[in-house]
Amino acid sequence: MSSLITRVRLKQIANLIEKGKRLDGRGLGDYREIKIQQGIIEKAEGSARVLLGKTEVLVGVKIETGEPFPDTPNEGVLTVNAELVPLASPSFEAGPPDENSIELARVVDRGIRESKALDSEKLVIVPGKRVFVVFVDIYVLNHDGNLIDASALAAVAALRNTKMPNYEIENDEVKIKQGYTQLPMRAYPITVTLGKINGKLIVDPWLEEEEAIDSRISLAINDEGNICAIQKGGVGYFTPQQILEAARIAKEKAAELRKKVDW
Amino acid sequence: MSSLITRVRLKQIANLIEKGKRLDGRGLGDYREIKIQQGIIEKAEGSARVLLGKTEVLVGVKIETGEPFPDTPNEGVLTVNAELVPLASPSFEAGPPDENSIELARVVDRGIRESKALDSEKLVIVPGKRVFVVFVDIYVLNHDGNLIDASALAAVAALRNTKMPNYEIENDEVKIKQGYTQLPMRAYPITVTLGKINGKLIVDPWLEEEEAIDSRISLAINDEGNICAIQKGGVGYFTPQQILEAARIAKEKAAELRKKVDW
Amino acid sequence: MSSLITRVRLKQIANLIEKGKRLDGRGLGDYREIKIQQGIIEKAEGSARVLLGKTEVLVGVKIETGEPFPDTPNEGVLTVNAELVPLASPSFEAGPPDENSIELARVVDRGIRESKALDSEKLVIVPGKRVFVVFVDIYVLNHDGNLIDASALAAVAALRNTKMPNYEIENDEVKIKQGYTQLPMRAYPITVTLGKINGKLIVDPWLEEEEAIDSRISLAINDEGNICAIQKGGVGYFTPQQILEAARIAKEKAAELRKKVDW
Amino acid sequence: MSEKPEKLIDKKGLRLDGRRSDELRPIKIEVGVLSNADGSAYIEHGNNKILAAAFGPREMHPKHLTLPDRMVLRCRYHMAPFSVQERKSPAPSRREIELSKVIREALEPAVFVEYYPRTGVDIFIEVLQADGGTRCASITAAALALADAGIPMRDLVAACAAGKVGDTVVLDLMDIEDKVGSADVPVAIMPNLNAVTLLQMDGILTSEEFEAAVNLAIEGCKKIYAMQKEALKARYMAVKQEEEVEE
Amino acid sequence: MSEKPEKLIDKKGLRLDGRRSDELRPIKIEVGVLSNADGSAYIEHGNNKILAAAFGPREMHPKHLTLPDRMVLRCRYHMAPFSVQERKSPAPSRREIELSKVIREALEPAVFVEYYPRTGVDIFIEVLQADGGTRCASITAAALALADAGIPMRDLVAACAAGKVGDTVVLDLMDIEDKVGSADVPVAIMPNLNAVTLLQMDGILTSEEFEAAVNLAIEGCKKIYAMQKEALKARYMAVKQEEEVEE
Amino acid sequence: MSEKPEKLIDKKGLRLDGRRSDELRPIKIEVGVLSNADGSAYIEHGNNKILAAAFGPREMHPKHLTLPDRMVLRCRYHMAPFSVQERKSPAPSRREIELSKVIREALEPAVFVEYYPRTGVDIFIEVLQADGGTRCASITAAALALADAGIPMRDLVAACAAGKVGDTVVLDLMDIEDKVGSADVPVAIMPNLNAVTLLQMDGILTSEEFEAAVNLAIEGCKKIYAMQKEALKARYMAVKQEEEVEE
Repeated sequence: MSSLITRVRLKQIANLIEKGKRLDGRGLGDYREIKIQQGIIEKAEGSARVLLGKTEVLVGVKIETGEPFPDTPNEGVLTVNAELVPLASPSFEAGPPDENSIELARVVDRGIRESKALDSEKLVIVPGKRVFVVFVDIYVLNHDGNLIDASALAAVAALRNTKMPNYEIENDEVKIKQGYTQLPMRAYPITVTLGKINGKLIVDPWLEEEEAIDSRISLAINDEGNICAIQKGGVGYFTPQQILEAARIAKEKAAELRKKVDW
Repeated sequence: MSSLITRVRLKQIANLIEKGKRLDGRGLGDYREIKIQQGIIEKAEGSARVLLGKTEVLVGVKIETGEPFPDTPNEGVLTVNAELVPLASPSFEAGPPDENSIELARVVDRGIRESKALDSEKLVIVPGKRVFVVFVDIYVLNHDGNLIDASALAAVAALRNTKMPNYEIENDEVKIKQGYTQLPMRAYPITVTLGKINGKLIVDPWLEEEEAIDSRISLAINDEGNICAIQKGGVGYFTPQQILEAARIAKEKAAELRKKVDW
Repeated sequence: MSSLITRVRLKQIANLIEKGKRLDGRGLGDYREIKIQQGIIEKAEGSARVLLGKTEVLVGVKIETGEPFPDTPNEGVLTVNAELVPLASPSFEAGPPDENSIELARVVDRGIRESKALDSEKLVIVPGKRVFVVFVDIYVLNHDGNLIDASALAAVAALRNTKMPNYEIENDEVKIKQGYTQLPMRAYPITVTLGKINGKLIVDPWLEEEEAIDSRISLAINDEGNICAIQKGGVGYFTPQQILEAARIAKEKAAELRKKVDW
Repeated sequence: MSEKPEKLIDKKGLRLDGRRSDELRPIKIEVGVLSNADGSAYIEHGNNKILAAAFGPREMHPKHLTLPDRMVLRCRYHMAPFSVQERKSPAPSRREIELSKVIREALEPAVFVEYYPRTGVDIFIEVLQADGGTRCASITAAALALADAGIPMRDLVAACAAGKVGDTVVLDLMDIEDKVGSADVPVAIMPNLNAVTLLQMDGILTSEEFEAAVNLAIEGCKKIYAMQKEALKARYMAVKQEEEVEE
Repeated sequence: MSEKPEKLIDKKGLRLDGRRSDELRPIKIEVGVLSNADGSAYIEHGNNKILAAAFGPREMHPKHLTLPDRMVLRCRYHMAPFSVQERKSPAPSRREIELSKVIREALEPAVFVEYYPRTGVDIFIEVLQADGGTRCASITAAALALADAGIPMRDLVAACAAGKVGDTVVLDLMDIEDKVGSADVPVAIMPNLNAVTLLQMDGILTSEEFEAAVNLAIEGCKKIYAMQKEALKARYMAVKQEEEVEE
Repeated sequence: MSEKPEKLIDKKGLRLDGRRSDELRPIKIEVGVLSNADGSAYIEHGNNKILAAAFGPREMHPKHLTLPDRMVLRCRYHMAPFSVQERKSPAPSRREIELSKVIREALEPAVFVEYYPRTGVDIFIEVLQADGGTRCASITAAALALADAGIPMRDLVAACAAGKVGDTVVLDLMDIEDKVGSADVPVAIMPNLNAVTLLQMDGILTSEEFEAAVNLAIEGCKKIYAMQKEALKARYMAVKQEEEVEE
């Protein structure tokens, strides 16, 4: 994969970072510019498009009714799926989800689920029989690095934007009525990903940096600044000190983003 | 794919057609010999075998009961599937349906569906709950060109030959009774395919001609001579004039075939 | 596959067998050492591990409730599946079941089914509606030859070890109660596999012998010494005399094993 | 869930969204919207929202599909799960597989495939929101993605449907007209070559109605063609400006 | 849906279709029925209707399956969706995968695989209508398809089942006898070599019954073998005639 | 089916199985248990029963995945259908695919991948019985399988989770604690290198709790590391003995 030219480039990226600098002028702890647009897919119950630098993710939320899981009869169902659509990168291939898209979906899912973002008991129509099923579909449209943070942000923004159909129960059957109510939410987790290069931690690695880092760590932070999900990735390692440092930075950055994003 | 020898052959085919002739002696507007046998698969509710020259297609119809689609609670279900079974041609491979077999099935399906050939309201057992499901399975046994026309003909012939089981409803359950009634049909569309070589239109291209043509157009014509489905195929184009000409020929040929076939 | 060195080895195996000897010192009619352990997977309703020489097979039985097949409304359901897990042999690949694992599962299934080992009418909860489904999962952990006999033995040993949950029916719903009863069994078939090399029959071929034999025959023998299932395999043949001889040996060996195994 | 309206065309001859019978829906096209693709375009055609991208000419995988005398064109038409009323499974449906084929066959006549033998070009189309006529809008966008990628072409391909609603032949059916109407005729053309590269039909039409529909669709395609050229020009100007800034 | 009959064998020892216990169903065989296959055969065995075709020896795909010292034989046994009472999904079932394997292993002993190293032969079997005993009829037809393709063979392979119905060992079980009967023993042989290449069994048989069934099945195979040779001869004559006409 | 217990930790600070908060479950490890694998290990960690095997370094299939400058590590984490309460389909679930990835990424930092370019090593993990913490026990076993296969390694990898049950940070959650507890933090380390190679977290923890959990998990890993070395030694002694007997 990594050709000779790329190796030179990777070296350059690493050298700069050792000096506390980055190729695109950012400081080690800086995010790229973030833009969020909500409600752009009118046919979906909720949607949001996030631009994180050139990384572009569209999330659509569809709501259907279905059966609850047998072990949680009094909760609605949340399903998160991610598609690395091939127009987003020459490295993405059409076909069933691979380990990267599955990991992406599951990491975003955990951030939402573990922070108890959805008030899933309010999604029950008939306990044990009929509940709302919330499909969160992550659609990566342009891959320029740090898909996890962009997708997590777009997913929460889309959920905030989601409307549930009104309904009434008539003769044991669910009838959809006119009008909508807001999807009941209790938390808005923000996920912060850090990469490690030569022992240095950088926030929000972009595509070329992702090839240079030996490992990454993603932390979902809830509204109170607590950690609600972590995923280490990549074929390198962190020292315990680096992990605690990453947790500290993530908490700080999440608070910062929380103020900045207007959703 | 196309070897040197084949190129000479393709050239020969094209040259002949420019002179209004074809390699097998047919005129540009002539079909190959057509034979139809009905009812040859006794275990199926309906069946027909069509020989179009050496092209051989067997269609079997099975009838089961099932649920209607939610958006058409008062209609039976029609399902058309095509298998390009590997014994029919060295170019067919075992495995799940590819784009060619899916296109074939969908073009035949559209001819039947859009002409409203099946009186699908008569296939309802309990409105919204239980209907007859009509499976039309196209089985290509020998591929010598123009699979669309042969398959469409075999499908309609098989449906004409199809018997529905009698039933009665007892305690909300469907009970199959002795005896059969004819599948209710209202129309008998006939599909005519034309190929284009060097600007000339030919009817019913056979295998070698199919390699020589740059595009084809298939038109399903109903009993009144109206068009009820069209599919252009191939990597070439038609002028608007050629399309109207093709429509004119298809109408004429469909009427001719309609008289000829004895189903 | 078969390298030059292997050919020498195969020759050696064949030569020895012609003299009535085997590479590992066994006589032509001898089984390798057999060890059976039952109940080692506590979470499964039944389980057994069989060591046949170095061949190791683990069978787990899970019991769930489900619908009966429409044509046997008064019988429980038996499902046998085999996984040739890739850690058992470099020749096994991860992925969906191939023809070898499907054949293995179906041969074991037939031995159980045709001997009527399960009293499947006692697995009915509500006739036509709800029955116990018995999943027998064969897990090959180390492949040193004769997977059929080891798997068949492990499957029957696991079924003998299986406990069904108690239940009661309350308002038309099945409620699982405290406690268990033994899975109802009526027969304990034993399968004996023979290989043929240069016209000689050998019992329980191990891995290297399996490469040397040109065909194998597996016979399931019930408690009365009758044959209840047969499968010939491999790209060679048997004379009718060899088949009857194999049947005679299988009957004898099954009786011998039946005394030896302590299940 | 959407209810069947009583009348698709009112007394004044206007349609549900106020269009005349020969009027296109509003169309917005942007070229060069994706940074990783060799070429790309985004189209809003009515409420359809569609992205198209082209990659290539490039080495093909798997290699045995390569052709010695020409480029191989591949195409995937795909709908986002949230693009339609009921969530669509992301696995390709039979409809998507058929449309991928006819769209490829609508574009290929425009491409000089013999210029780059032993290479492949992949066209990826993602329908983000669907509202009737997605195959036509996809072709319109994909042709621009190919041009944006610098693939040598005979002409652009512009696509638009005509159809029959009630007794009237109308241009550019939206979803509800497509579902309730009595015929739909999607058409793609290379305007400069007078060449129809896509033609399908559903429904029942007399020969006369069919002729009228084809002619109306072709007129629509020509209007879209003008917009395609505008969009390409805008892209060209933007790239030029960028380059001048960089210099 | 088919109801269980009271008795499969009447007082006179005749079966539901009037056959004696050692009688075959009517069999019709035709060789060389498909123009695109290298060899082909069609069999009607009772109500079974089966097509078999052979392609090869030819280059194999994927290439890494090629063997340096022999031909690779592949076999696909497949049932048409409409061949059985309940429509069968066209995706291969576990039963079809197992039968493809045992049929291949029944045919391979007859083929001189060492004559054409690095090549492959594909056998495709399509069951158009099934009525009990499809694996045997498939082998009978596939052996002829191989011969028709000119694949060098030690002998033909003929196949037929015997079984037990009530207390009687009978030849060539039809569907209802297979389902209600107490044992089924499908057998394939190369008659000239006294070689059994397929043997399976379902049901319960004593050693004596098993021996009787095997012997009865072998007798049946031999009768079918004679029909195979007739069919090959008819094909040979037809080809010869055709050639003479062409000259 | 398992009911939610009232209290996971009693007044004395003991857990349902009598463990203290910083106590591991009983662990049994055996190395070299499979004759066909290049390396293998079996672990019982509480009621988890897991087999791991390593094959390689060996030629890779398919070949195009080979890398010119390093070995490729592949890993499959798989659960037996009977390993959990409800029978699990043998097809890999999304959870199994994710775990295969994180386990591979937990092991790879320990392997000198540059020693054997153009080769592959496959790690196969089979969970025979699951009781919470299977990913950690899998890593512990798989690291030993790699070592047993003679793959050159920087260090072993030992893995263990900590978490929060009620208000207490505890070591090595079993199934019921994992399900009812409020957080789970699986960790893998290379003890000699002070390197964390796996870190995940579910649930909610303050920064302080997180730090405590990470530290506790690392202590657990170190204890497991000692057991790994014992097991390797036992294996080494057994092999040596075997060789002496053979001589």
